[in-house]
Amino acid sequence: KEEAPADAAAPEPAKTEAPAKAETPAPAATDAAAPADSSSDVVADVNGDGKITIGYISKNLVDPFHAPINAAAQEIFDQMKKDGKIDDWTGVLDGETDPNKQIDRADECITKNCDMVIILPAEATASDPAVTKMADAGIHVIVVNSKTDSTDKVAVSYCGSDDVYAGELLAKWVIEQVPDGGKYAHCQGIIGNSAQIQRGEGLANTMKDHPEFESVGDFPCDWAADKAANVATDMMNKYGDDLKAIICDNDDMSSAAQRACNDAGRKDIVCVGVDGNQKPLEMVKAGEMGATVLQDGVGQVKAAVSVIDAIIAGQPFEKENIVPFVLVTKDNVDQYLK
Amino acid sequence: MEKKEDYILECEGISKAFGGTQALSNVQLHVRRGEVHALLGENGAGKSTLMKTIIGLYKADAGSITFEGMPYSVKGPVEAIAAGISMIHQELNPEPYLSIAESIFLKRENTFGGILLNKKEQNRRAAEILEKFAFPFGPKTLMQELTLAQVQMIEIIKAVSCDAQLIIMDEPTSSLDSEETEHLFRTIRELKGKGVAVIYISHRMDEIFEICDRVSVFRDGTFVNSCELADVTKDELISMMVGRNVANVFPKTDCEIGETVFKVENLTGNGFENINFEVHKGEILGISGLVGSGRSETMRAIFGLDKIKSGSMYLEGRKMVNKSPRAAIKKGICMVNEDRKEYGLCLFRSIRENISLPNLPARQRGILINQKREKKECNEVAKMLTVKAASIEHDGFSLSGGNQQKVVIAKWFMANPKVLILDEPTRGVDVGAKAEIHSLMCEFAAKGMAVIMISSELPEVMGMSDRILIYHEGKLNGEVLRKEIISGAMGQEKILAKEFGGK
Amino acid sequence: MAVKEEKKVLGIDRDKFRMFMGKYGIGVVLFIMIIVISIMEPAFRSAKNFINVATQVSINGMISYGMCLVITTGGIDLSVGAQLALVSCILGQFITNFGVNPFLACLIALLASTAFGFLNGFFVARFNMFPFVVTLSTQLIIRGLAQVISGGNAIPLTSETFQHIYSSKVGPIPLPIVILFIVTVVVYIMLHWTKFGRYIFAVGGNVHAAIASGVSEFWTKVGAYTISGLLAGIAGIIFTAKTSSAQSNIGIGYETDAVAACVLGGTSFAGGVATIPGVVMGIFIIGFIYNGMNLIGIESYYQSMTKGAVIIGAVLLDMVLNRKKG
Amino acid sequence: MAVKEEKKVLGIDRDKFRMFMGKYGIGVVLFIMIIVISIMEPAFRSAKNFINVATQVSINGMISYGMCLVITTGGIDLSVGAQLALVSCILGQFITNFGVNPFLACLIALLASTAFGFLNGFFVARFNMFPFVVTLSTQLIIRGLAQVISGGNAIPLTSETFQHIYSSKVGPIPLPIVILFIVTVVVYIMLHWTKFGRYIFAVGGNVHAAIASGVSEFWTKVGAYTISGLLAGIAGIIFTAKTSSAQSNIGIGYETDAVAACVLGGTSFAGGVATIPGVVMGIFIIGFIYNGMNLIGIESYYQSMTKGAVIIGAVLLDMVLNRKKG
Ligand SMILES: Nc1ncnc2c1ncn2[C@@H]1O[C@H](COP(=O)(O)OP(=O)(O)OP(=O)(O)O)[C@@H](O)[C@H]1O
Ligand SMILES: Nc1ncnc2c1ncn2[C@@H]1O[C@H](COP(=O)(O)OP(=O)(O)OP(=O)(O)O)[C@@H](O)[C@H]1O
Ligand SMILES: [Mg+2]
Ligand SMILES: [Mg+2]
Repeated sequence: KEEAPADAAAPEPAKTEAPAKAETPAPAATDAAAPADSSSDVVADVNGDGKITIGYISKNLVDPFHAPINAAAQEIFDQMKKDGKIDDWTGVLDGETDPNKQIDRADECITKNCDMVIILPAEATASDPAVTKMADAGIHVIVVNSKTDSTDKVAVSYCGSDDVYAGELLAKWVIEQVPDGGKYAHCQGIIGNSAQIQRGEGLANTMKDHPEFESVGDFPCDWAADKAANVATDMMNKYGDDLKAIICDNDDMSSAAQRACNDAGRKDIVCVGVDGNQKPLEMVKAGEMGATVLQDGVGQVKAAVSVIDAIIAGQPFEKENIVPFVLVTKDNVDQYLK
Repeated sequence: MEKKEDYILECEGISKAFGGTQALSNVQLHVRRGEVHALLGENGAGKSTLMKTIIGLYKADAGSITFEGMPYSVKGPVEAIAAGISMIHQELNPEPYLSIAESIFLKRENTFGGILLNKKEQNRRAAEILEKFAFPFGPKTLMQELTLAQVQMIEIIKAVSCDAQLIIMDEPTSSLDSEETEHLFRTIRELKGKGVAVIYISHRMDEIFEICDRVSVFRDGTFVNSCELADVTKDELISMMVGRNVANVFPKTDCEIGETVFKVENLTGNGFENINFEVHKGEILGISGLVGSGRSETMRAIFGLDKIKSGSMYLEGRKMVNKSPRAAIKKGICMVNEDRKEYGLCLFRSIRENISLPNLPARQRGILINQKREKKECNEVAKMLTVKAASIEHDGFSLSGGNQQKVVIAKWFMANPKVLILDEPTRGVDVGAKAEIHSLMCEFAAKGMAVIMISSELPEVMGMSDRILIYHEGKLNGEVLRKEIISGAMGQEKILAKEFGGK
Repeated sequence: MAVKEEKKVLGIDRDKFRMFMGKYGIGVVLFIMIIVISIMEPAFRSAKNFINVATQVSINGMISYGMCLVITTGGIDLSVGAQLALVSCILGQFITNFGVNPFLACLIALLASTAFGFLNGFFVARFNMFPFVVTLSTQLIIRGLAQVISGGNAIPLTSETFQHIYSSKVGPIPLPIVILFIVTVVVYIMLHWTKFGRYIFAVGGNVHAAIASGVSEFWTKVGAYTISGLLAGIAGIIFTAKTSSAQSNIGIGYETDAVAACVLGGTSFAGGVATIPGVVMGIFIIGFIYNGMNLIGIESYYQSMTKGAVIIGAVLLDMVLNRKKG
Repeated sequence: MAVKEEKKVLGIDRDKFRMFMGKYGIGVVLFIMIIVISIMEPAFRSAKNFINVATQVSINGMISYGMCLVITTGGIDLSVGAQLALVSCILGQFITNFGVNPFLACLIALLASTAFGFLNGFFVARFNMFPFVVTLSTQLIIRGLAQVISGGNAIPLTSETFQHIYSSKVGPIPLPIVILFIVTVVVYIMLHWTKFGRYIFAVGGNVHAAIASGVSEFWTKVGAYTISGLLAGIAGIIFTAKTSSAQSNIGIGYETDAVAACVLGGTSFAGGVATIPGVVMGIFIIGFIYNGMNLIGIESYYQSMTKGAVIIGAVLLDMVLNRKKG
């Protein structure tokens, strides 16, 4: 547990130059395929049935953050199948944000004789059996987006980012925007979810060194935008001008909260969240919101695909591809807006 | 007074209130061993309430009960049955998805070692009992397949098979025909021979005099009197019950019979075949027959509740089809269903809403209901039919059975139809109310309505009808005119014979 | 007959009392709640906060009225949450991607949600299927459709006109409150002052008796579900205007808050019993639970428990106050 | 009487036919499903995949049996999903943080879930409250408790012994299947061959008749809800062993799959009608829906729609096959 923030600190310097690099995240990942830490003895056709089958276990199909990732995977693998690079793939399997269902989907990947499987875990611990199960069956598991507990041990590669670090970014943005400090509220995702826990952890870790900031409470909003908007109006009522910021576990919530603040004539309240969905990006562009923390999901899955490419080609690849979070402000928003 | 030991059951000073309704106040009931004790009273007099108190479904507010000379208090029916009291309930309560055997032995299952059910043995036992009662279905038949009368028979069989010392029968014959009633009476006499006491509740005076030894009378939740039946006349009993004299239970008035209002030709459907009849303005057409002879089915089909296979109907000379009750009501055909609970009332809505339900379209102002007018008219109708309730804003649930029936009739009274079909209109209704309902029927007829009345009570059909149609196994088996009855040419026996298929 | 007269007087008194409690028993709960939260948190008392809560509850309010009609017919509508998502995605697709006029888009969205409401009613009434099963299935189908329409993406709604549906004001009153008020009045009149309302009560109270009284079970049920669909559609529009983002994962579990509001408001699951004033109070109780918890600052891990306890406690209290099945 | 005798013969025949269809009508649906998926996807046919599906459905299976008992009494248990979370968090706390023996911890967890099941039954039966409302509230309370116990964190369960509950095998058969099988047999006997089962049918079929016959409504309902709690607890243990992690956000919405399995299996929402063999088929239909859709690779956005359509379609087909209310 204690290493988490330390780990998170590592990519941080890399992150500062991220805005520049991030325009072409996928090539960046392939670039990284050359160096030291690679293992070229990995065989692509694990089960020796003469076919290469790829599995893809999504986190879910409904979250706007995951939709583009799934869409990208769909496109890439359909293309690879057409090109004959792979023989088959499972299609996007629905993990329903449920570790139990993800383990079931892992079973099915094994049933379908998959050689390599990309998985976007719903939970750090609870989804771990899905990863270990497939690894035990000899499948090359590539974990994307967030790590499970034994990812480092059994997965062939990890392509993703660190949610604790995202939480820190949120805090830092607020600290930067409100130098005098003040009161802030925290809108949580569904309680118990890894992303919720880790982002909250990063936020708390950073804020604890800033006594000028006072938390008025953590509010369970279940990732739902309108609940965050309600919290925003409630808190403006209670604290008035003392309320300086609303920090949200995702930016569906932060954009709705910011809207509520703006509508109430409180543009000064800093609302910020994680993901980089289209709505918040547009708000940043329009100057209605200061920033959002973008997680480059598509970049992550593209990095995973390049790992698969490398395995098929028998080339070495990177065991860990950290695709950093990017703080998107008015300055760099154009790169990410569709 | 008799010695205490004579009594198997003694209830003293029982009081019971529901919310603000005092259902029973300081009543008493003494039943001797081996006697059939009639309990009489108007609708809502508190008969069922006292019985439910005895078997532990209700808890009395005051009073004491002694059973077999011992103070008696039970928490519920199980303990009552264990103590030796079983009951046939007034409101028929089938367990739709249990088989007959399961239903009879509910809570008294045959088991292996007290845990696993012994279905075979239970079915065997049930078959035995059913055979004894000449019941036409096997033990595995589901209760929902049975007709109302058959369900009632099962209830009787169930209560009798408990080996109880006291059996309470709350209107057991309300849906039985004469044959089945006779069967029940044979059973009661058998039980009596074994020293079993029976409390017998019924609104049918003739039955009371036929089967009972003694009678207790309740009025408005109070005890009126208790005496040997041999010592009283029917009229005395009625005046005890009602607190006044009911001059005539069948106040049939003759009114002018006009042109044909409604006619059916070769009507065939589920349960009836080739039915032909017509009914005229101002006429009361009685329909008689055994239970299950297809009378209700015919009327349900005419009213649009069931499907018609073939045949045609004419209203005022014009051919018509009723796909639903809605269509029938629009054209002026209304029906009071025999199953009051199921087809009569919305129990949790007010009396006012129940009465006005089919009559709303005519009581609107624009798209809104004219509530003032609705209230006024419903109040008038309710008063006219002497519905016994504190106010028409009360739920139907809080009414006694007879009063519920009046509410159902009230809604059709308000609708003022051309043809009014009444299926067992006085089932479970006390004498006073019965007389009132009967005079209402005459009023309807006098207003020019054509009234069709189904009844399983022969005296009622004979006393009220201008003409009687007799059903036998789904077909018409004869027609009797009022003048034949009055002249004595057609007696009860002859009609009965026709019901059984004779000529 | 003297006894009867006496009872009548007494009866009417009791009647009035029972009607008062039946309608306003939950009002006592609401009142206690307001007092308690006011004492614990002064910010709660401001007019601004009440307007705030009224705005917040407008979404759940719409859904609850529809739910109330449906429950009163003896059913339930579990598809309302998914309807929000469908409406949202239709709006996003038409306004942002096709550039359709917002009002036209709203009309199209309402048409869709109403159509699905109709479908619910049709299955329930025509095939006599259990409402729980039908609306559970249509919930999945409707949400699936929303996903297909949006491709799972969030579509930003930048149209100012459209956003104004949530943020503009009539005098000092935000538009959602005005809409909620109008809908409340309309639904009140519909349920308590029209034929259709009576038929809903009758069908819910005893469907056979209703049929035998000439009420069309089919049209009454279809009507209730269709209205529920329409109101869910309106709620979806307000929701989308509020978050100004169209996505398919919104509204999950919203049916439960609506059910809770109905039940708190004295709507009987057995069907046939409901009052709109009761539901209004239920809606506000739910609103105050959230608002109060946020303002008082109840620790997030305890919020779920608090909500559950308040609901069951309020229903129990209401039952004790007027001794009915809750 | 001649007519009646005839009917008797006919009646029994019709009876047998109806019982056959009632029990196996859904079997036809299941059969068609297996055939269709087999044709579309060869991998589906393997014994391994069937064992796989049976293991997968063990969790929903447990919950469904409890749900079936509760629905048969005329109720519903919406708290089962939250029970999973509670059990999981208790296990995590006791095994990982307090180092308690896994078996003891399981016992404690089962006790807790059973106690909450009892509580549900108590509120429903004692206060005559609507099951939907009671279990909706306890759902919130139970999940809240899970959040408090876990502090909102995920607790890893590293105990090998404990993990074996899911992963160990009896011969070639995974333990969850064995547990599912045992529970199926026990529940089957309980519902169809014991007095208690009979009382469940009686109370669900017509509670007044049951009471008049001396059946205790209270203990029958309390019994059903308590068993539902216990079975949800077992499901929670399997779930936790499967994911080897304890957290409070699991099991959300699991009640719907259980309800779907029950309904597909011919359990009537009106109460009083259910068969365990039917529910077994319902459980497998739900399992095959997930397994089949993923094996066939139905386009992701159409999965939700497919699931909804299959449920409503299967219920309709079953109704047509044996003409009953679905
Ligand atoms: N559960 C109840 N709740 C409220 N009031 C009730 C209840 N049961 C009975 N009553 C009232 O108690 C009174 C007595 O009713 P009861 O059913 O005992 O009458 P009864 O003599 O059996 O009449 P009937 O001949 O119509 O069956 C009636 O006024 C009735 O409205
Ligand atoms: N639901 C049913 N299922 C099967 N048979 C039925 C059903 N209902 C009635 N029947 C049969 O239809 C025939 C006609 O019954 P119906 O109820 O019309 O008789 P009835 O003359 O009106 O007697 P009652 O005095 O009971 O009203 C009977 O043989 C009966 O067994
Ligand atoms: Mg009675
Ligand atoms: Mg009849």
